[in-house]
Amino acid sequence: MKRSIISYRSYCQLLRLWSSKSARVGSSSVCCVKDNIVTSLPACFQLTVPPGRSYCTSTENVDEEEDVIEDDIDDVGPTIPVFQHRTNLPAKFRTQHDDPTKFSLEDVGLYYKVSPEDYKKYIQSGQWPGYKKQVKTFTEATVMVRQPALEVLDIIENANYDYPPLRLFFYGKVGTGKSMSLSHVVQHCGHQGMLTIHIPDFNELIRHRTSGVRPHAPSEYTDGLIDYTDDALNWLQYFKLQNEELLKKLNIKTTKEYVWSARDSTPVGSDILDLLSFGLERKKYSSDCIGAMFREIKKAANEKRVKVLVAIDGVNGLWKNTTIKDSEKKIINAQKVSTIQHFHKLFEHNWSNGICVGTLCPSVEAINNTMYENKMDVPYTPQYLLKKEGFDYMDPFVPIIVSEYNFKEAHNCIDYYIERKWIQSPRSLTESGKKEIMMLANMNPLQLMTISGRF
Amino acid sequence: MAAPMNSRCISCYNYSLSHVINSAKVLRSSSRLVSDAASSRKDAVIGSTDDKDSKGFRRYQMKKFGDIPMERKGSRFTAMVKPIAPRYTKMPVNQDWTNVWPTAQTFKWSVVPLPLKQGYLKNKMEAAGDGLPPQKRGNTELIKIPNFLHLTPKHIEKHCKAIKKFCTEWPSELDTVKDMDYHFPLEVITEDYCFSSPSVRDPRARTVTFKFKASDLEMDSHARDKWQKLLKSRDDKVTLKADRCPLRKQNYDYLQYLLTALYFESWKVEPWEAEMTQEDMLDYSWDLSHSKTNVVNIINKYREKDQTIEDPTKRRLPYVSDDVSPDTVTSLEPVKEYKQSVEELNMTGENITTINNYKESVLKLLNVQTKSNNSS
Amino acid sequence: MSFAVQNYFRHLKLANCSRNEVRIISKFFLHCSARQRQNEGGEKKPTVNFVGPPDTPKSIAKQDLISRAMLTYLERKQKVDEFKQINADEFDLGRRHLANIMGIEEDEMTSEKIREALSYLMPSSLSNRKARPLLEPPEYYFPQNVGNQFDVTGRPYHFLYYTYKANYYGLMHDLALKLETLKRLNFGLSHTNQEQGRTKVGVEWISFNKFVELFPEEKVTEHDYRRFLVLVERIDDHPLGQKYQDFLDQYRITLKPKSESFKLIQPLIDEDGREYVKNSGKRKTSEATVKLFNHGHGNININGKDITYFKDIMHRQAILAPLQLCGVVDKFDIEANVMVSAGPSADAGAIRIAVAKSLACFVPDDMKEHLRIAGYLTVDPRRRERKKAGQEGARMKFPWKKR
Amino acid sequence: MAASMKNIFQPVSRLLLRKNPGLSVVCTRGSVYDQSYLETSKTLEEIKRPLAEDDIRRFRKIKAANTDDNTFADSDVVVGKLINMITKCGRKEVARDIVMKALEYVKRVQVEKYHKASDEEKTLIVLDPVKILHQAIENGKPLLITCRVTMSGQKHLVPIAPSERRQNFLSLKWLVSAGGDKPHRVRFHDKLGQEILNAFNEEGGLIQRKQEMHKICEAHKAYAHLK
Repeated sequence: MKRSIISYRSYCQLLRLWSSKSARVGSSSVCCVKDNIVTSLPACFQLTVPPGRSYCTSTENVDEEEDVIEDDIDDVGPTIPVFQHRTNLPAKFRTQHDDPTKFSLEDVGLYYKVSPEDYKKYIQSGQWPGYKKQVKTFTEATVMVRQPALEVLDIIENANYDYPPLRLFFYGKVGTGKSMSLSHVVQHCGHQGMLTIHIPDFNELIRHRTSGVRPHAPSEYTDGLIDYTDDALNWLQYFKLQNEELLKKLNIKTTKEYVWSARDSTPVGSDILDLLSFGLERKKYSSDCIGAMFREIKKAANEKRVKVLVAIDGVNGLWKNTTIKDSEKKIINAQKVSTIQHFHKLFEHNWSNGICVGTLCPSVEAINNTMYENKMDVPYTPQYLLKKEGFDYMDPFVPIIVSEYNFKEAHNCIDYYIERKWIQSPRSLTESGKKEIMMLANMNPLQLMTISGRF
Repeated sequence: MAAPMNSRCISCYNYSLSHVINSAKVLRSSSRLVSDAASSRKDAVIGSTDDKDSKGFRRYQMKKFGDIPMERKGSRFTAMVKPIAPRYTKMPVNQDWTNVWPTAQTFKWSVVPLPLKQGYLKNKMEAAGDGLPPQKRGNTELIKIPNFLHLTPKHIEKHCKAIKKFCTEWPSELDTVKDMDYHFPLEVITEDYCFSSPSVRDPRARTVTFKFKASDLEMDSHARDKWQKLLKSRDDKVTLKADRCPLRKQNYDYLQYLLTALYFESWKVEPWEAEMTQEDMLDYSWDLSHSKTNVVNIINKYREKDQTIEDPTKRRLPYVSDDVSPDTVTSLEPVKEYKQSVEELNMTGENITTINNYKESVLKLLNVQTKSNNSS
Repeated sequence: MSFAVQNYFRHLKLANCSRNEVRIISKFFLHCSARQRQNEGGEKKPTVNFVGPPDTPKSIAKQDLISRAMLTYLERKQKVDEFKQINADEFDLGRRHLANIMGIEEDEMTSEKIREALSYLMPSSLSNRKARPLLEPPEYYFPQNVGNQFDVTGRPYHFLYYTYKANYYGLMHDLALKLETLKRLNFGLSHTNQEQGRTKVGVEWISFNKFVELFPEEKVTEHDYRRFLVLVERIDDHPLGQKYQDFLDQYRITLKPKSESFKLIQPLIDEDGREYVKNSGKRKTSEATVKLFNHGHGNININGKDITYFKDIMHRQAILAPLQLCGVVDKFDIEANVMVSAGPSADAGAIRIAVAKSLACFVPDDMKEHLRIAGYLTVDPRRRERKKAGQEGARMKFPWKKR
Repeated sequence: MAASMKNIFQPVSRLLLRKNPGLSVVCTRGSVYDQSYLETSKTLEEIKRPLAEDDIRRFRKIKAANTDDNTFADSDVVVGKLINMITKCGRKEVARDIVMKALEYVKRVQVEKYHKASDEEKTLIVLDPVKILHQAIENGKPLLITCRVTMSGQKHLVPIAPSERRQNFLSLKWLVSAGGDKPHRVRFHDKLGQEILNAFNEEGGLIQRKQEMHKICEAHKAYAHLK
């Protein structure tokens, strides 16, 4: 096993903060590199090792469940917040406030509550179905503040917007929270007054649904492209949901006359919202409407009227083959789809006052891929997912890893589930029971969510 | 040699094979016949003294009518052929075994003077017959075993004595394998076959093999690349083998020619090689890659913007002073770092270290501002 | 002549005589020299004998007589002895030859050296050592001398001699008598203390192999052993069985607690100074080796992957189960290497047994017992059952169709 | 006698069985374990309870634990039984998945109800799905069942009191069959979860089935004396 120190600054800064708070936590976090497989060894695992050969003779008695919770605290270390069952102290796995724009590194690993409107606007789409069920069951939407999201937000806040947009991509194993981090970023930027162009799930755009064939037609604007009007329409609705208020405020006017057909046209100087509503009304033109809108938004951004966030979940899907076939029964590449082509153009360097964030998603790669039975087996590294074409186009970009929970985060997660009465088995409420769940789930957020359902 | 062997074989089969006690009888009777005594442990003397001439050779005697026993019982011939005692019964204990068994051969029960047995009976109580393990005579199991009766310590001593006169002293300069490789980088392997069939030729003898390391040849990066392409192998260890020609000498000459041709061919630069792209290369080369054009483009884009800012300290890319072209871009320090990280990413594969190096280099290349950057 | 007498002679291999001849032989015994008798006097008596040799014959005339069967027996024995002597001579000569071949002094050619030399000269690769070439003195492979089992009148000493399993049937006869005695004693008594004779805990009847060893000269089958068991069980279960417990105890063994038989491995120290125990495990055709590190943090490495090597939670639970039972899930590191994989369940089973065996070296005794009782320390011997000819599968039959 | 015999015996020959009809030895076909092996102790309580001096488990070999035998917090005997009953064609992983999802469904419903309830109601809501399942099985146990008895050539349904084992079996069986009774689009695990919840609340397919059985017994009570 080869060990190397993770070199990026912010993580070290985070750790410094962390270690200053707790004397017993080890001074450095190490990353284990095992044959290209990245697993982070959480800092909290560097606890002091008891001297001599230690037998762990846990007193696992089901009757004493409630007492054990507090007894075992010494085992773990003083800094790890333990949910206190009987006392009325505020739970330590929640943030002090719920404002998404004001989180610092100290809030890493803590949950914040998302208001129902924000949940609908920014978080809901693109998450795993299990998360949506969880929100329904828990009757509240919460998101954990995590370090990768904060790292991206740090770059976004301090970026110089006079220059062509930066490209920041989350990458990581399946279920580690890439989409969630992206949603967090989108919510943050939405609150900061940025225009958000957000694709919550790229799978939707390239995967053929089992129920019914998607209506498609050759594009009228560009030869050789194909319109998927339903996708475009859905996305326009989502865009309207996220940005309607902002667009009303900005009052962006079109700079060019768009002639859709002999009868329909959008004159110069009409509001961009009109363009949007036209796309929504006339399904046939919704795809072209997106292109027109992006053109206007880019122009407005260049004029520094608005900052733009482009957030695409599953950027590697831009070059994927879709599961859809054209009239000649040939598989269509995503590049041939006009809507996707419009998003593709947002990554060009010909505009400024914007920033591009995305995730590199193994589950998008798993579509149509016969090499891997399970999408958990698909490699998650950026170059593999982007392939040569994508890497050549996107390079240089900033890859940001989203790893599994560290000990603190996993502990908070389980404590949160216990508080929400999701974990019920009496033995799982003990400290050793919690560790067992963590071990089984390998501290993977998605697996923690699914496995905790059994306990 | 063949005739006596055969006669002995016939005599063997005339033994009654059924019962051990019978065989023991035969043994005793045979010893009586040749007046040898295994029990007396003396050298065997064949025949009586009358049968020999003055020099001690056996005299040939015609069989007389009277030799055939008068009272014939059963078949006419059975009485005439008398079993000859196996050879081992006549062996002295202090004989030279290396002469008896000089080379490798299959087990012969009549020659090996050991009372071997092989095969076991599952249940001694139940076993048919005497309940004893099968003897060496006619025991095919013993024949199946590849024996080492020709390689006893005495044999080895004899062999060593015989070949010692052909040996010379090992040069002290070639003590280690490293030295050997250094002084003799090319290894030529041929094989000689020696056996006693009517033909003295073996088709395998003409095969010639060259073994050497490609790194021992003097080549630049281009030549090495071409060498690898010609050989279709990236291994340092190269093995060339030829067995097409009928003679070893011809094969050897051919391999010498082949090696020379390969070497000089890889040094040649053909005009079409200038058109090679990234895909044609065996190794990743950043200079040919799309990544380089990307970087040149983006630096120029940033520079356009930078030129509008008068204060040089506030410029995004302070390390760029002039417009960059694909030729000059590598001279910039962050670009060098970036190039290295991308090459590493492609050559050693993706892992946490290479990805993080890439990330760091991109942050430096684009001079991305963060909170920690600003504060420091 | 009675049928019984005729039968008796058939055993003496004289059955092909005519009836008249038999009668004559039975009437006239042959004389035998006193010298021969002296020789026979030195012979060994049967090793196991429930019924001792009969009393000295009453009449002197009978003493001098010996049956014809005895005579043939003696003749045969003489032949065998002679043959044995020849073999011994041959062996000695062969030994000296071998010494010459191998270039060793004759005196140094001990039996060990002979074996060594033979394994060099004739290296047989047969897996069964008994089937390999043999160069041993005749005592090694000759059947044991059965010895004289007849008295001078030609009658066998043992009353069950002609059953071929005299000692076994002697024992069975004894047991049966004991049971009959118990039955007689019990006659008319109420069955109140039925439970007294129950088998004790921690005690077992001797195994079949041990039982066979009691009768070295006889061929005792498994079937015989079962019949023995039935009989002893009956005596043991009898309300008055207590009476013969001492006798039965000869055929019992006391079981040791299984916890004592567990082999502990001393932990090793690796380069980083960590304590570990290495063990291997098998399940189905999977094979795995596991290094279990003490003072760990719950890190798991299976063929270079973490616990996600197993997709199914059940398999993850399986490899952690021994640790979980002892409550030390995060106190040990597992480094497993699955050499041969036969599917996730088999892999998990192979790792689990290796982990459990290693863990038992670290935990106190009571936890070791927990691991054993939970079945984690037992190697799973189950294998795929073979398909049978004329059937669909191992058990499933082809669908039955009338026509 | 039979008990001790069982421990010693290898599979018994037919000959012996015929001669000693009193022996009640189960002839296990092709088991790799000889009969001296004991079953494993499954639950944590059973394992951790101190062994008595003469406990047979001290002296005997123990069978190897199955792959799904463990003492994690989610292991439960009744759940294991339910999984085994749902398993078809040896695909236990599918059955396990179904049962886990069904229990998760139960928990989801209960937890959601809990969070929406007022403080007083909260204390009354049972959240642990395993407890709910246990109660549901308890509720579904029939008190009387029928068995067929042939009397003078006529078959009669005779009500009898079932054993505990039989009660458990029937309750589980009816629960599974009630779960299978569903429209095409509904997933089995969801329906099973619903049935568990229903039976917990004394309604639904399982309880109906039990009551039907009781009715049949009531109708045939005239034959109760037959057995």
